[in-house]
Amino acid sequence: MTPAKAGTKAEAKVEAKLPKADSPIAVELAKKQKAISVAEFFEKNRHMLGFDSLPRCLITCVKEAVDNALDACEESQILPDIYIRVRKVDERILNVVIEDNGPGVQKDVLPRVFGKLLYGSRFHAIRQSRGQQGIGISAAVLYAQLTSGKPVRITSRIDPKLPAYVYELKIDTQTNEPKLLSENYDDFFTSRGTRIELNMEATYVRGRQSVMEYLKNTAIVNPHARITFVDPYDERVIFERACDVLPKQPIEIKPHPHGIELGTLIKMLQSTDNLKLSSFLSLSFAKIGGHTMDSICKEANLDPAMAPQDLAQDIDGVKRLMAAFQKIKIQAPPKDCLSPITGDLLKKGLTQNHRVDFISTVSRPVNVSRGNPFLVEAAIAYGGDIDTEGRAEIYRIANRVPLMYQQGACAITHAIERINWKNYNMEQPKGAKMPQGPIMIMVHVASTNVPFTSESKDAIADIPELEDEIELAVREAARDLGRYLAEQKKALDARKKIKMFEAYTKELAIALQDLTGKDHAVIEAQLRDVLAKKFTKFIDTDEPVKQEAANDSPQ
Amino acid sequence: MTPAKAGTKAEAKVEAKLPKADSPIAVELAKKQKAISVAEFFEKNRHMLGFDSLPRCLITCVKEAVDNALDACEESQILPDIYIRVRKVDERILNVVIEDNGPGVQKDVLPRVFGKLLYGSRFHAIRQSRGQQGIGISAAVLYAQLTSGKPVRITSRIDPKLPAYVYELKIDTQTNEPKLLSENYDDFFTSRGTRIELNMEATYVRGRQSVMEYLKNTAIVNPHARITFVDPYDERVIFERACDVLPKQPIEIKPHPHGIELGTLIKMLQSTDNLKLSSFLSLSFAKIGGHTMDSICKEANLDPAMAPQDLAQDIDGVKRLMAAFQKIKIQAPPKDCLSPITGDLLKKGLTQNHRVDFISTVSRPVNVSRGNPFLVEAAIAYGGDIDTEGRAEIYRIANRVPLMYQQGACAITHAIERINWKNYNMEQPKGAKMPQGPIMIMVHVASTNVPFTSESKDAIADIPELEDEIELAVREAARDLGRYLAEQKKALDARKKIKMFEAYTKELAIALQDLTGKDHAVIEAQLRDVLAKKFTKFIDTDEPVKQEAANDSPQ
Amino acid sequence: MTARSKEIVEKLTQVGEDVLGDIKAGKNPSIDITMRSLSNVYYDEKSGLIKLGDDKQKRYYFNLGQAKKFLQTMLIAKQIKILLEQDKPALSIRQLFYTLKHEIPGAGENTFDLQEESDPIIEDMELVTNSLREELNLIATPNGVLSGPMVVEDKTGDVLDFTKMGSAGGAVPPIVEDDFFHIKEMSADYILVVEKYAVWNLLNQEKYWKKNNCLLLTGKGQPARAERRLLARFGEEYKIPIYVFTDMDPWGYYIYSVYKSGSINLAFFSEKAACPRAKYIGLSVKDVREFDIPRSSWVKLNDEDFKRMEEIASYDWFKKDKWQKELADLKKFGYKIEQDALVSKSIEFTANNYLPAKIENKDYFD
Amino acid sequence: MTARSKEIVEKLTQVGEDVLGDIKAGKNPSIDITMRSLSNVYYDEKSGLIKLGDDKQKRYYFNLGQAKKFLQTMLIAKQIKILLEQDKPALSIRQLFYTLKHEIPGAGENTFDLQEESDPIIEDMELVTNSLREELNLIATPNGVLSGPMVVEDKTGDVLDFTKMGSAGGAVPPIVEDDFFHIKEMSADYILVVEKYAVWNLLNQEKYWKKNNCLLLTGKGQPARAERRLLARFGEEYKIPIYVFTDMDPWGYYIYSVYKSGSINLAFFSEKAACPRAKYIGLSVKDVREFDIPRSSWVKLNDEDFKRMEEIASYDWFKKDKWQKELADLKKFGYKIEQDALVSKSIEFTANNYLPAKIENKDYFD
Repeated sequence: MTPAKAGTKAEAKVEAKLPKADSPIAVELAKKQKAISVAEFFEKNRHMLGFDSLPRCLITCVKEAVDNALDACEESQILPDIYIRVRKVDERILNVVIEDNGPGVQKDVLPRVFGKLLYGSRFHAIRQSRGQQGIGISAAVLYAQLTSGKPVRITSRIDPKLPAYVYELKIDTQTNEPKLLSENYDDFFTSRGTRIELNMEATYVRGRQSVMEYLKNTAIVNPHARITFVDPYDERVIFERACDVLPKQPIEIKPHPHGIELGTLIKMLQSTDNLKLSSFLSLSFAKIGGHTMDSICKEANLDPAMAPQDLAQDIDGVKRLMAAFQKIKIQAPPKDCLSPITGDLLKKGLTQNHRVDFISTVSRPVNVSRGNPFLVEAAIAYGGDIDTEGRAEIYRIANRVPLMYQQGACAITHAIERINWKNYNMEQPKGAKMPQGPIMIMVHVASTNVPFTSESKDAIADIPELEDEIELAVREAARDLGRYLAEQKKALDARKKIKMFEAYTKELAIALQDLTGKDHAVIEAQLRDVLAKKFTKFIDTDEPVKQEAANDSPQ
Repeated sequence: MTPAKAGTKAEAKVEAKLPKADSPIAVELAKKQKAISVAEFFEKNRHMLGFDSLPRCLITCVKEAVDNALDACEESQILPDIYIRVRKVDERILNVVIEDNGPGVQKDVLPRVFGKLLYGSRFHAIRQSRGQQGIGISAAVLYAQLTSGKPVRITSRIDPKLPAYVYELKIDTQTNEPKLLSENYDDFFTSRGTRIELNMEATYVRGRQSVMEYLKNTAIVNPHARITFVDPYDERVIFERACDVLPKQPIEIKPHPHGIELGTLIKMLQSTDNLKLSSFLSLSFAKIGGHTMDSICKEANLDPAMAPQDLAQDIDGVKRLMAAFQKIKIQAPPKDCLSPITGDLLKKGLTQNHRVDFISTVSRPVNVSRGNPFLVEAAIAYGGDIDTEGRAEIYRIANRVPLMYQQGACAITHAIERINWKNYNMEQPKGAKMPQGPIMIMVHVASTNVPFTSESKDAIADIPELEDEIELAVREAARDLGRYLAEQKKALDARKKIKMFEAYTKELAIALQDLTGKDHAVIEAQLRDVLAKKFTKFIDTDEPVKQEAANDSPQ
Repeated sequence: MTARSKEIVEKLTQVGEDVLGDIKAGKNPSIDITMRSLSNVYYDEKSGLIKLGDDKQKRYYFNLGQAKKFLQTMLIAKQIKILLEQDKPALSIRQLFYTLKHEIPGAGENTFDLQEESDPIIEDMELVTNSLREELNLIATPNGVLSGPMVVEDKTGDVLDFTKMGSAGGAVPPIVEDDFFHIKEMSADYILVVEKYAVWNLLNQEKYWKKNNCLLLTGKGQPARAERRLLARFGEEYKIPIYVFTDMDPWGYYIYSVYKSGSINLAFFSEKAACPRAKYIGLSVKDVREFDIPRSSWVKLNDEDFKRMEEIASYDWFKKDKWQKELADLKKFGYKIEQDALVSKSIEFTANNYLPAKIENKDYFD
Repeated sequence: MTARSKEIVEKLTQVGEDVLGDIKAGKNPSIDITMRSLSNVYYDEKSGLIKLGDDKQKRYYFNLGQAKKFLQTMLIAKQIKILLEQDKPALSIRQLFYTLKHEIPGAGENTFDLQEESDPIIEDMELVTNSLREELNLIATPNGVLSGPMVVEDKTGDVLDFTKMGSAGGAVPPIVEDDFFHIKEMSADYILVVEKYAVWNLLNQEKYWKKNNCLLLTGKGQPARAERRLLARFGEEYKIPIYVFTDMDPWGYYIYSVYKSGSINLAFFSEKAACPRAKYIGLSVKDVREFDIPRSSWVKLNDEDFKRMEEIASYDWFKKDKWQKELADLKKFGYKIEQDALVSKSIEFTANNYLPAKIENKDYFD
């Protein structure tokens, strides 16, 4: 075996036949090397995708399908109408159906959409969406076939004028490619939309971490969607729309210079079609206009006319460019790549599901973290039918998707825990991290790339700039709550005080009669008079009064 | 567009040109669908692989390279000798070198081993190894090129008689394939082994979560390895071998019937070359002999002579087979697919690094969880130079790799916390989850597939059968510790007691003289005599004495 | 040394001799100790007293758990013997503790470290010698004062006339045995024991004892040994009614029961220090309605009160119907009332209305 | 009603009149209250007394934080006035609280809920009328006993001879003003105040007061008002030495200082209830060596003790060199010793050795 020529730049080429040399170990070892399909990888590591406990497998499956349905409807400007049904097949297996009125999936791509991991339309788009990685629904298919042995059945109709197709398919894990088992028409299928039916090992439960809770919260943060759920006991719950207007469609944007990484930048420089650095900068990034571009090049000491490919060879130059990105003031990325729920709709969604005495919502401006635009919305509701006893109810939402697990590991929780709720007139027992009382805190993080702690998307990672924004949003809403609570208390106090002073005055007049022999009725009338004429003000105002010093002597 | 023929079983085929029909939405959407490379996926989600905080990125990189080096050496029966050097390039970038005396990597596969994710030799093998998924070292390469913009440099020599090659390579993330930038000889490279050099954004720290701590613990659980570390201040630490014998090489085994999943079983039935179910069962699984096979077929009501492919079509039959796997008693999987450290070497490794007063080690028998054999080893050390003040030091090891992060989320920690340490004569303050005092608890979990909570491999998931085994192992070691502590205390007590009784007797004799007028010297002599003749025994034994009841009256 | 003292000294010497006997016989030296745990305390319905049973336990020297206590027992026995023989003045039990506390040479520890170690052994010695602590020449601090028609000759030779004790009343001495506190004359029609000093003082200022020809005693809350022993003597020696007047709460009720029947932890002392004839005159729940005690004087029963009521209701000496009813009534009522609170009716109400009405209507129980 | 009572009633009436004046003038009704916070307490080196300064504060009615307290003040003022006018017997401050505790109609709350609310207002009234609480006909429970060569005519007309009070000694009455407790004869050579009853009792049994012709007084620990006021009277009326004998610990030292200079929280009471002539006779750290007090009687000072020592060392009335040295010595020594512990030397040691030696050698300080 001879080495390739020194110094040449060569593509690696795996040779099929290995030469038998006198270095048996490495050669033997090399024979075992092979590529692993991503489907095999996730089949083995399905807990990473949220398929671990049996109740959770059901929630994850419903969640992935509903996320896809909502994304597809919104992209197609359709008001979503989603139907979910869960039935028991036997002690072990549940049958799950999720049907939407979305655009349907084109015949040619359908098998890969459902039957291939890491296949999707949103991975490279810088824009807020629920699904992103092209893993979710295929992972559900993978899990279903692994535990039930059965293929999944997909029905889809992309136009009322066209027939509805029914496919039965599996994933070939060795190749990560779909395997169609059957293909058919369904004449009874609704006018347009997609239906997926899976059999899987799973358990249906109720309570805090359940399909029902997930759907309820999904309805709150997607007030434009109607969601119908039929549970295994054939009970039907409909979460009605709170509004008939679709959220503004998020626009795909270019990457923002803040937080872009060196390797990514080099890759972009290498692969661009632009001939000059100046046009590369203006055309490849969001918010780099002519003036900004000039400032950046000057700061980085780079010639705007140089070829991007040349710069890619000069690591030091690229580093200077990176530094200039940070130093030169660049506008925040456009907000329209994100789709906030907005305060009004958050209010509507919440009050559709809860009777509350007070509600405050906050939408923070768009911010950037690691080159990804994000924004935070918060809502605080108080009183009404919210549980008075326990600690605060926290609802965590990421790109309009409720997060159900690992509350303790989430940046939203941590940000809320940073706050001293006593400052906002809430009760917070010593040592408790959360306020107590009938309070509900909902936080929505929208981002082109939400930084989850793991692929099962349970918790948002503690990125400082994100946690800070969450804290700001919650604090802003909490300030409203604090004012509301203070006013409530003040009004109550003033009523009490007036009543109290009347009673005191009667009692005082009698004491003064005992002390001086003057008639108490006369004294009382005089006291009332003085009070009315000169001293009512202090009852209303909380004017701090110079207190008599307490008898604070020791011993 | 017409649908494919109903009922046909067809492979999905993605057509390049999409027909322009009158269902624009789905067709438009379909155009955007595309496959995502796994490298792109992990580039975006690198925190999932342990590349999040800057100190951690360094540890992860060193860890992946050292794991690979140890695995390769052991597979090749070479006593490992590993050299790690970390240097500062500038404020942001560290240069990291890891060099071993292993078998080297064969020229043809080398680019993919380092430059392609999900490429490796151990994914399908059922056998204990450190690396498994073919992700680790490639992820380090990915991270290095992303943050430094530079390729990595790999040097490898597979035989003293052959030259050493030096490659500079990057990963093409769009294709998940390696891209060679240069290829060269290195005439000065050591006789055999691999050297990897990376530049990456990272931070060098000391303390509980540091490269030094990781290497120290690695040396303890790999007593056959010599590890040399040169830190950025040019200080050199050598962890010497505690033994010169390589651990027994784990043998690759077939899957065990316990815990195999339905989907996997169907896949195996479909793809087997065996013509009969009987031979399929005997040849595809560990521990299914003729007798066991008969019992399984009888229990499942299946004909041993039937074709496996036919059974694959009959889901109910497969389910019955699954049930029979659980019902019929099958031997535990062979132990030799696992490589325990063994008690002796664990002791040697620990005492090489710590001076201790007591040490106890336990190796539990092999057990099975979800079809994967696993075993648990535990060591408890006490006294010596272990910190007396704080709570117990916990060392968590998975397949001979120390776990550095997320101690609180790990099954090892949880199992230790289940134990009431007072039962083993340790102090454990009320409410504390861990014992207090100079105690060190090390737990090694070896498995053909360690169930981590995430791909960053920080913590072992709470699988009940695994947690139970860990608890049993720790308890077993703790019992030895408890006995040791009790004996220490007893010996000390007996010495004290004898001295005390002598003093008491003098005092008592004088009191009795005051009470009776008899000479105290005579009384003392008599008392000593009675004690010596009849009552010395109770001083040594902890014989429970019927205690006088305490005056426990209320009020 | 009095005859009684000699008797006690002999008993103590015998304890030592018995131990020497064990030693000579090569046995494990031991003494018999009467158990004072709850299991050996019982309520003797016939006598109306809380008594100590006969359960005994051996305390051994050659026993790891008992050796020190055995040594301490001998130390206390010999010390009491010496103090009596030498006719020393009476000491407090803390002072006795100090006379014995010293380092045991070579043991690196003291004979006694805390008074909690010597106190129970003093009780053991009271039982071993069948005597009162006061007869062992050990005293507790008395707190009580009394006034009324009684003349006493003190051991000092002083003659004390309790009708002439001024506004302070006469103090109860630490030892009230006949040798020390010899009652020469006593002409009261009844004895009234009042829980609190403030109420006693009010009644004393109004010369209640003179107007009603009674003895008026207070122990200032929970009575000390001397007040209990004194009331026990009155109960035995004079056949006149004895009334106890306390707060209407479980703590007040219990104070009554201590005067009347003794206490659990001093069960061995009950026979000599309880007064089974004592009757409970008030405050009682039905008084609230009958005397129209104003709402503002009621104080909500707290958790601790309720817990204590439960406990008291379970004691044998509170098992009588009247007491179970009283406790049930109190629980239902939900408020406690202090005897001080009667001044909210009028300052003279206690002396002029409440007590006369209760006594005249025989409105008391036991 | 005595002349003194009339004087007080007039002052209280004036308080009411002043308030009426404010009302008529359309002003916010107020009264001037002397502050009793630490900032208005000072040590007057000349007189050796802890005194209250002249800082006053207005208490207003039309003020949210003060309205209730103002009302309570008027209630207490009128109640004291009524009690004095009607010549009622003296009440305890808890009883006074109960005479006033009632619901304010329409307010849904009581005039007073806790005695902690009425007690400081009683102190306000003592200051407003420049009188002792006892002159307002309010008493605290006394605890002390005394014996020695003194004859007293009580308000009741009883004549009390404190050499003839038996083993109990004579009880200190709640009010020791001359009208109530008129000292007819007093021939002691000195007065010895003893912290603890057990020590007093031992000395009394040994007739220490007779052998040494002294008055022997104990307040049973921290003295109550009556014992302090009585010692103050002795200090003023008889020019004989006064010695205070306490435990050797910061608590004992402080008891001495209370007898001698008064206390911070009753600073307004000091002038009438402190005895600046009192000297500290012991236990003192140098006694440990001089009298060879055995090691086993030493008790380790704990954290609380050290903290209290720091506090005491910072008080102005402990600033004298002798006291700073004593405190420093104690800190260095590290152990406290109780006066009871002297029995470990011998039972008679206190009476026959310690006290005589200290007095003969003038081994005391102040």
